[in-house]
Amino acid sequence: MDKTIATLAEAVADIEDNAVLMIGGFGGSGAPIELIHALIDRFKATGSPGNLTVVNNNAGNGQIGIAAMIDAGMVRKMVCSFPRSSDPRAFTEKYLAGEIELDLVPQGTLAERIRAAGAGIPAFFTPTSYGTELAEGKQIQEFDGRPYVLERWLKADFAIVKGELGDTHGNLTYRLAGRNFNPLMCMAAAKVVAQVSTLTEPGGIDPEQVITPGLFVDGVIEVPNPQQEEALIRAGEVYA
Amino acid sequence: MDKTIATLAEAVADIEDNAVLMIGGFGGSGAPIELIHALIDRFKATGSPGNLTVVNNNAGNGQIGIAAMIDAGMVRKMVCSFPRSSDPRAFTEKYLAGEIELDLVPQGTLAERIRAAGAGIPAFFTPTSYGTELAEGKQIQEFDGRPYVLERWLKADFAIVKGELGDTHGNLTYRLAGRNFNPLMCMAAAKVVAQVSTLTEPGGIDPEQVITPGLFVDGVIEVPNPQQEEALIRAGEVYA
Amino acid sequence: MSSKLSNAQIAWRAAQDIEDGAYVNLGIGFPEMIAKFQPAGRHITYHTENGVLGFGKAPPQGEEDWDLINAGKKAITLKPGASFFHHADSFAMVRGGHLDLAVLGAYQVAQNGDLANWRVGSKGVPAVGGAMDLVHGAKRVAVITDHTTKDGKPKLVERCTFPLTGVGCITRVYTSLAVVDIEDGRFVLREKLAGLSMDELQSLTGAPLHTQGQVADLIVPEIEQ
Amino acid sequence: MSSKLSNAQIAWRAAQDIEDGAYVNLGIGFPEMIAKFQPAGRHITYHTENGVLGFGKAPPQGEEDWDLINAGKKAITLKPGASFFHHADSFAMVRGGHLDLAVLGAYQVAQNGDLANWRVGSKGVPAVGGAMDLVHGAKRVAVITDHTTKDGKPKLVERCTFPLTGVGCITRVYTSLAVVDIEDGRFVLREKLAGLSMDELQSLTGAPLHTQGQVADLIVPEIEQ
Repeated sequence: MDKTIATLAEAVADIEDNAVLMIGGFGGSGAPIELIHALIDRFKATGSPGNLTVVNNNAGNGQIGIAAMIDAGMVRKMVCSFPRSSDPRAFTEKYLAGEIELDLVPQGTLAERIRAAGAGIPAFFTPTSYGTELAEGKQIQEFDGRPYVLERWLKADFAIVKGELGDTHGNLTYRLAGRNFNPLMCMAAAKVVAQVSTLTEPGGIDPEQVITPGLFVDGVIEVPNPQQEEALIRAGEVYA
Repeated sequence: MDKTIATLAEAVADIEDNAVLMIGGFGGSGAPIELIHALIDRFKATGSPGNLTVVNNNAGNGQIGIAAMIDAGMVRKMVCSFPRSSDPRAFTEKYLAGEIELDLVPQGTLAERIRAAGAGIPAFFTPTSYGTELAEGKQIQEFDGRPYVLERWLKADFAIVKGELGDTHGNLTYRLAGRNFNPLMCMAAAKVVAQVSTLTEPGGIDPEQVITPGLFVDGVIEVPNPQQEEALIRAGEVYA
Repeated sequence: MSSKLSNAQIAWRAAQDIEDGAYVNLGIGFPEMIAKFQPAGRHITYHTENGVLGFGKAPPQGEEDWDLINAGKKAITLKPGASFFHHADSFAMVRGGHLDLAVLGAYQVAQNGDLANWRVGSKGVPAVGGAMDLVHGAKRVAVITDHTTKDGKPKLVERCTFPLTGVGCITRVYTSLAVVDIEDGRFVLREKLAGLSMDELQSLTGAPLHTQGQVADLIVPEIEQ
Repeated sequence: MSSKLSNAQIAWRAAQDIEDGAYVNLGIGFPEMIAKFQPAGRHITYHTENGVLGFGKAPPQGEEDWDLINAGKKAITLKPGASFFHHADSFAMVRGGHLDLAVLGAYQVAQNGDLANWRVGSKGVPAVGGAMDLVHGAKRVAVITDHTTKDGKPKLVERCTFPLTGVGCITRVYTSLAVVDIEDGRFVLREKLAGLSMDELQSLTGAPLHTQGQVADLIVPEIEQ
């Protein structure tokens, strides 16, 4: 029952070619930068995993993290709400060259689709995007006289997330606004690996303060003093 | 912005005849017994609010709480998953006499319908109850070759809930398994009043440990050392 | 029928199949007994619908905290690594396929996997609780039950006649006489009591029992009640 | 046109309508400026899509914690009574009608309340963020915008020609020249700059401006940029 993973390389070893990969974080807040970079290392060493579909709110910034994955050529498609935050050069270049696909999803719909996948809800109705081009081709139904759009769950093969405190059973807390998509992605992926700043024994987290219960998490690796993606970008770091 | 309510009588003063009233708790765990009894006091003194539709997992036990509401004749209909826990005499008598209605909802569907109401999701598909009499007349749709039942959100006019720690902005935590339906009902009701064991100033709860953010809560009243419903029932208490 | 397993022995047998590391929901009543027989050396995490993961035994009498209960409203204790969550998250775990196993009781189980366990007729007060949710989502959904009703009628049947809890949801049944899998719309006998002939067992079963290879003896220890 | 309000003045005007105790989401960019002009004595709680309620000003430069940001990825601080939650809960607040007000920018607003604010054509990389969610659910959804585009074309129009963000969702527009409500598929003028005639304003507006009773002067203070 000990879910501890010893090395970053092991933590990302099971992500396969063509996988749908959820990556937690919103911009640089709560982004599992060490896990992402370990995955890039693996790709550079072995050519795998390639052809990934990556789910994240954004599409990478600067020259680290998801942007570095895109630059490395690992990503076939991004599923996101906002691929245009500060310095999205990596995605923009490939997108305009037709070398990467984009599945653009409104942010609240993205969150709810991920939660639905985790909650066994195959589809739900939302007012969001009704009457817009993002609802084209989707089933519309009225409730109480108002039209809604049917949206499907969004599942992943694998998720990598960033927690703050974790225990060896996989229970997680998050730091400040670093929570964002992380708890949802833990629910929606077939396999979930979390990096945490501090790893404790079971009992080290107050049961009332657990945000992600361990049953959603398959592996946990301690990364003390993790790097903060936004801080790296502002420092002009390049991961290549 | 101070949501403090001074007296139990004030806390339940705005619940109207014919209202849909959500009452937090699962059995006696997390049940806002003082608010319920204040509501019974008001009904006995004024004849109002009557004809209530009460949403709770159960239908009252013993001779206190929701059971005492039913005995008092305030409840027209129960929406619940399990009206048959220990000593459900009050509900059973009126149900078999045709004096109270029952809307029986599977427990997970009940929870999800309440959350959906709070989340602006008018309807969702679930596998639960497919092929059973509880799905009769409901819309069925297949996703990925599997049939699902369409369920609607469940809203309320008012919710009364029990928290552990609260602040004057309405932020709440819960005690142990007393959490259950309480946070969901806070999301789904037009007006929400919470009783809490301890009321603090804003800042008295760590922002990472807030379970129900204050925007879901309209009023909060401190009830120090609250009674525990299950303990009262086991002691044979009667509220009449 | 010479003998049959006690409830405790059925629960013991079901407990042997729960793998180390599993997340399990045991239905209210008889299925709860399974936790008593958890094999040594296995770490199993129990989920209860009202929002607790990782609970342990009942506390000593007089030390109950009635805010710390399971779905059967019984007082529980916590194990290290436990967590609390609200009801929607709790049923997300159930419906979302995050439990390895759910075990329920049954009035009837049909050879197509249908389960009837929530009401036997239209009289009285109906109550469903979380049963209709639990039969969906868990990776394996099993039943433990006496092989027949008190008056000797089969509980394993061709088609359920009582109101259904779920359709095609059960994959294994542990009874007082046998262990039966449900595969491709058929009952497949895996184990039976050694002293019981195939004919005897079939006569107590409401639908054909198929076999695939060896039928093992259903062997359980004596358990004091 | 003799003069128009600066962005700060438009934001100031919008801020005056936010009632004490309100929960408000201010869109990324121009709408964020509204928080600067919150009238004294009112307690307003700001929500940001990435899971924070009750945030305050940006921290001093050099004291940023980049795990504590708003939806625009700007560093923020917390006020007493703040809370964190995940993205699904955050958009439950939005979609579920729990915000009193959402304010967004606009490329175009139509007289039927349609909003276009997320893309102007099919070129470049499209990005939508939370805008399509924010236009649904908040009790009031308002727009702040220059009255016309940089080249003088109306932004208040009969029908949006740019791709829609939402249908029939906007109820009030604060512009550099006027305050306009949207009621029953019509623009209803509430306030206009004192030096501006009805004819001038109408000529800068792409759909008929209706009046109901008095049109007040749009009066704002001088604000240093």
